[in-house]
Amino acid sequence: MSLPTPSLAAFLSASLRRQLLLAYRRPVDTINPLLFFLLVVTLFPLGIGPDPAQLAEFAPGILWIVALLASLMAAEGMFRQDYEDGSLEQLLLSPQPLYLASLTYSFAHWLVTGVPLTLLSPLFATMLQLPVAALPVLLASMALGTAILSLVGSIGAALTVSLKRGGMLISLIIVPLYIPVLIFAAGAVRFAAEGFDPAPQLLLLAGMLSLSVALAPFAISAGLRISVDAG
Amino acid sequence: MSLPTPSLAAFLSASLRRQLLLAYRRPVDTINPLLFFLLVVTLFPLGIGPDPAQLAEFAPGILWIVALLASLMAAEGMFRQDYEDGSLEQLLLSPQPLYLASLTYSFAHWLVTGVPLTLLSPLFATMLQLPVAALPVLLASMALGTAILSLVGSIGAALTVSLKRGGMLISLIIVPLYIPVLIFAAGAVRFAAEGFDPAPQLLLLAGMLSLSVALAPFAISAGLRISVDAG
Amino acid sequence: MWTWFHKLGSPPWMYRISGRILAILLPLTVAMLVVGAVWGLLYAPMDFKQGNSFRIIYFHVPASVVALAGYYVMAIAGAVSLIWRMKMAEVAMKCAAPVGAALTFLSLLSGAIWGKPTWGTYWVWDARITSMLILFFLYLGVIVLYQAYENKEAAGKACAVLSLVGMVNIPIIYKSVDWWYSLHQPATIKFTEESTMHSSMLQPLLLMILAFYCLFTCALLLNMRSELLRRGVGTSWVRALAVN
Amino acid sequence: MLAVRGLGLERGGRALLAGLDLDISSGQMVLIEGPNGSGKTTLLRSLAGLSRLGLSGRIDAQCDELLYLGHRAGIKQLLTPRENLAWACHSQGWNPAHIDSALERVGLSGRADLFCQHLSAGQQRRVNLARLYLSFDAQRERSLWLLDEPFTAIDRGGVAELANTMAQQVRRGGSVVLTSHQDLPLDIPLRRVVLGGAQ
Amino acid sequence: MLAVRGLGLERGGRALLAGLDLDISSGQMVLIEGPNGSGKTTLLRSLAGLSRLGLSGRIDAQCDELLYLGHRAGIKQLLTPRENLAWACHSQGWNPAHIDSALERVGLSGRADLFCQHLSAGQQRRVNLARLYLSFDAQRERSLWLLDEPFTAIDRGGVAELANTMAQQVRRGGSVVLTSHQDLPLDIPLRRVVLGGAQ
Ligand code: HEM
Ligand SMILES: Nc1ncnc2c1ncn2[C@@H]1O[C@H](COP(=O)(O)OP(=O)(O)OP(=O)(O)O)[C@@H](O)[C@H]1O
Ligand SMILES: Nc1ncnc2c1ncn2[C@@H]1O[C@H](COP(=O)(O)OP(=O)(O)OP(=O)(O)O)[C@@H](O)[C@H]1O
Ligand SMILES: [Mg+2]
Ligand SMILES: [Mg+2]
Repeated sequence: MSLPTPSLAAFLSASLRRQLLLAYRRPVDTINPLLFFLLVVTLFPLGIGPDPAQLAEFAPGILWIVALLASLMAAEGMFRQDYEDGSLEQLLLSPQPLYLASLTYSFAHWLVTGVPLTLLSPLFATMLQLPVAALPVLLASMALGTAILSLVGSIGAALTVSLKRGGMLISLIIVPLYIPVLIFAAGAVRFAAEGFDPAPQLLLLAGMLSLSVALAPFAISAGLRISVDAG
Repeated sequence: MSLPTPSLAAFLSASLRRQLLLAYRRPVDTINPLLFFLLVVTLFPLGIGPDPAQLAEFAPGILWIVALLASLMAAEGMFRQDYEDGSLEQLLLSPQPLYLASLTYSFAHWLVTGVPLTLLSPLFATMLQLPVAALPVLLASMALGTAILSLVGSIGAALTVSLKRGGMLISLIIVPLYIPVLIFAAGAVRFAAEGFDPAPQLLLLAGMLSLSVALAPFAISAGLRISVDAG
Repeated sequence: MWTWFHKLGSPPWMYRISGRILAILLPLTVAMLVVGAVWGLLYAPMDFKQGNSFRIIYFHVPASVVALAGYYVMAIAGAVSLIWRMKMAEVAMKCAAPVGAALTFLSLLSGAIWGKPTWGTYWVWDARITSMLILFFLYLGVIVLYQAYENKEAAGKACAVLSLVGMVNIPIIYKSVDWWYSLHQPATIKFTEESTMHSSMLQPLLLMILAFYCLFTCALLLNMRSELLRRGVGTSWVRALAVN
Repeated sequence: MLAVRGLGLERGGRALLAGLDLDISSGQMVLIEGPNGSGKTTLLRSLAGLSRLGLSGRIDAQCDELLYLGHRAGIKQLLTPRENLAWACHSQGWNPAHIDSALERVGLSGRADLFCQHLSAGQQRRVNLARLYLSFDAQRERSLWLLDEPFTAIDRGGVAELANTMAQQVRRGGSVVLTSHQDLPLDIPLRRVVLGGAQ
Repeated sequence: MLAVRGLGLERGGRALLAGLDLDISSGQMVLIEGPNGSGKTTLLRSLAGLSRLGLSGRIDAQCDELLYLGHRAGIKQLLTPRENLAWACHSQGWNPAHIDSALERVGLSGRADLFCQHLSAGQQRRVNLARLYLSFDAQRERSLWLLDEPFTAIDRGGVAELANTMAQQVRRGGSVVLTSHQDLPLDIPLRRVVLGGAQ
């Protein structure tokens, strides 16, 4: 079946714009992860006691765990709407390459959840007494890490979207895959906080990012095809 | 408009059975909060380091924060299906008292998420090196706390179910209601772990529970009416 | 080559061959397990510092080692089923998951039991322990996803994708966990890593590891046979089996 | 059975309909007509008491039973047709003993124990329509049916059968208010309410 | 344009249809008939290549454009009709300049900038149907339309208009495969494929 492929670039930018527009029309999706982040960061002192020294020591870990959960929650509903209203069917039928289309989904998801998290993380970090010296590294690790999380999260979302109320099954699928990100990212921040050189971990993160940019879309498109077929 | 009310008890038990049956048809929904709990409990040592002494100290806070998140995630989709497939309309139209009907929703939700969490919490607690002495109190606080979370969560779910956009306002309203639960429950466990008497906090929780059992259903039914009307 | 590949894809053939293999392998496995267990539990010398509690190693270590190998078996089967659309590979993948998960659980359990006498606690967050736990999650993910899908054909494909993704990640996960563990030199007792075990302790251990590999194979084949029957209900060859 | 006085509906600042007076006495069948977007669904939903937003005027329903079937099927994908109807019986106080015959009449006896998610579009609608038979068998005085495009996705046989049931309901002294874009194979007097094309 | 050989579909262990041969050459209009649950939707979805599960036999589609409109509307509630169609244009490579006229023809020019969540059932279907006009205006050779109950929730005027468009598409050398439970007001030869009642 041979179909003429219309301008790819135009399609990709349009699809990106569409996702961002939808996110803008539904700000709750953007705000909730931040809100959630804020909430949990405030819960921690309540939960584990307010001693600044302790908080400072665990700030990197806590920040990253919460970031991970936030983007996990955001990932869950990523394709749900498009699946239920049939947009996904139309996407699969369109002559455009699904590989790139699914990449735009992850990218939009990152712009809408990852970037705000990254930008606000210094605020949360100071709430947790993270030394100021570590903030640049925190920002870098957040930017890289959340991008990976978005890509990996999309895989889980694509595989589970057709399951009626598949719900948090996604967490089981992708949290294990998140773990390396958590370890290296939190490690980088900790190193920075303790005055060591975090470059190696950041490089590792960059490597993992490029790996997932290259491979994740295959898994995502496969997952989407299966889901639409099974639905 | 006067309608004959058929046997109320039969209706309530039927409605409860229905919810449990649905949960049973989707075992994932029941397992997921547990797996989520297990996963996140795993994330903490990875984030903040494996030292048992530290973990033991933070165990109460961590356990309760995660329990809160788990039931938060589970609450989110509580009425979604019923709203989208129109069951909610039919419920509002039926001559049965909505107050009690909505109570069954929260109760079923607690049975499906809260109870399993409570029962397994000792396992997670030992993984986090919580002293064995504190386990009974942990169980008690879990049983009480998750019930409150289910009720409060239902309010949020009922108010937000129809919102295709907006809704962050609601999460802002609901989240603060969770915090007291967290403080008292985690406090009780910590007291028990450190050998103090946790009775006061547990009593407070019991009080909060009876209060929400009495009041929450009003908010829930009101929320459901508004949502169906707006939809 | 292709004819062979084709054969491999046909349920009746597979059913017959697996039957033959099991006829030999199953008794062998049992024998090795018994010998290894008796040897290890009764005759191998006692560990000077851990006493008899160390003998659990004869189940713990084999379980741990084979559990990891099991995941690769599953993932590769999944890859084959995706690339060559081969039903048999999908069956293998589906059936490998529970077996591997069981072994992982055995490793966790035996380790935890072992932990009590050695570290005085059931659980510590050691690198190997943690990565084992994560492996357990990876297995669970595949199993639960398969159950969650109504349509088992779709379930197979989805799980194949998932297990592939997992396979790419396992090395990264293990490396990261090791690094994490070395980062916080924890106050806990560490594994006596490159264990200087006396050969009289080592030999039964090696035997048990071999036995567990065979055990995995047997369990996998048995599982596959029942699955093949379940799927083949109503087909001629299954009816033929039912007759005689 | 239903008395509407000076009913006005507005959506998004635009008036969908204004000053509508409507009396539906028992034994009447009312067809609400109008092009897409003329406000049929909105009207039916407000008659059912489901939507009060942007509503002015008065609606008095004097009935022992009010049954509304809307665009949303109102059935659970993870329950079987039988289970779905059992639930309906409990919430409406119908007799569960009639479920089998109802399924029989909508031609789903063969699918009674299949999850609804596996049913075809029309079969799902039919599960929903089975409520009509249950309500009919309940023999309630003054029962009012509000049906929003009941024939959607139903095949010809089904449509005839369904229209026939409505006719019986009307003969028995109940009343039916329905919307439809198809013309119905009916042998009984039909009162038409035409809504202006707000389109 | 479309060649089907020995197509078999099975669902839940039961065969929906078996050994179906079907050749659709350009300029043909094919109506797939059958009672509820006879497998029309499943067939259409597999022709579109959306469902491969439980499928046996071969399907070759030789077309420059394949358009499938199913039970799911495929429009975003939070986008306006215009935005929805703009997206469709990009993904299908149609000319966005034609959007206005398409909206005009489905009678939504007045609603072009309203969120689709506020549209009535029929209006939402119409947004979806506007794709047909866009595809028509794209003037593609060998374009194949697969329409699953396109008349659902559409008022009489809309039905006539729509049928007319299909006729044009066929005259122009495209082809249409559709399912419907209503009889269509068509003046062109219609090929019927009847699926046995798996019900
Ligand atoms: C990748 C997974 C694992 C492998 C390859 C593994 C391997 C081993 C080996 C080779 C030993 C013997 C060390 C010695 O010579 O004493 C050992 C000991 C032990 N393992 Fe594991 N193990 C694994 C997972 C676990 C888990 C999950 C636990 C606990 C839940 C655990 C708990 C123990 C304990 C308590 C000992 C004895 C203490 C010691 O000898 O230091 N292991 N393990
Ligand atoms: N927020 C809003 N702003 C503007 N118009 C609105 C809004 N909400 C609803 N409408 C209009 O109100 C009407 C709703 O009508 P309704 O759904 O009752 O139509 P209907 O007669 O049921 O149509 P159909 O035959 O398609 O079902 C539509 O024309 C819709 O455009
Ligand atoms: N898992 C399953 N088990 C049993 N039967 C199934 C399963 N999945 C689908 N079916 C059957 O397959 C058929 C699906 O048919 P399909 O949706 O194509 O019908 P249709 O011709 O489109 O009907 P309609 O006219 O109502 O749209 C239904 O009869 C349904 O009961
Ligand atoms: Mg309507
Ligand atoms: Mg259909």
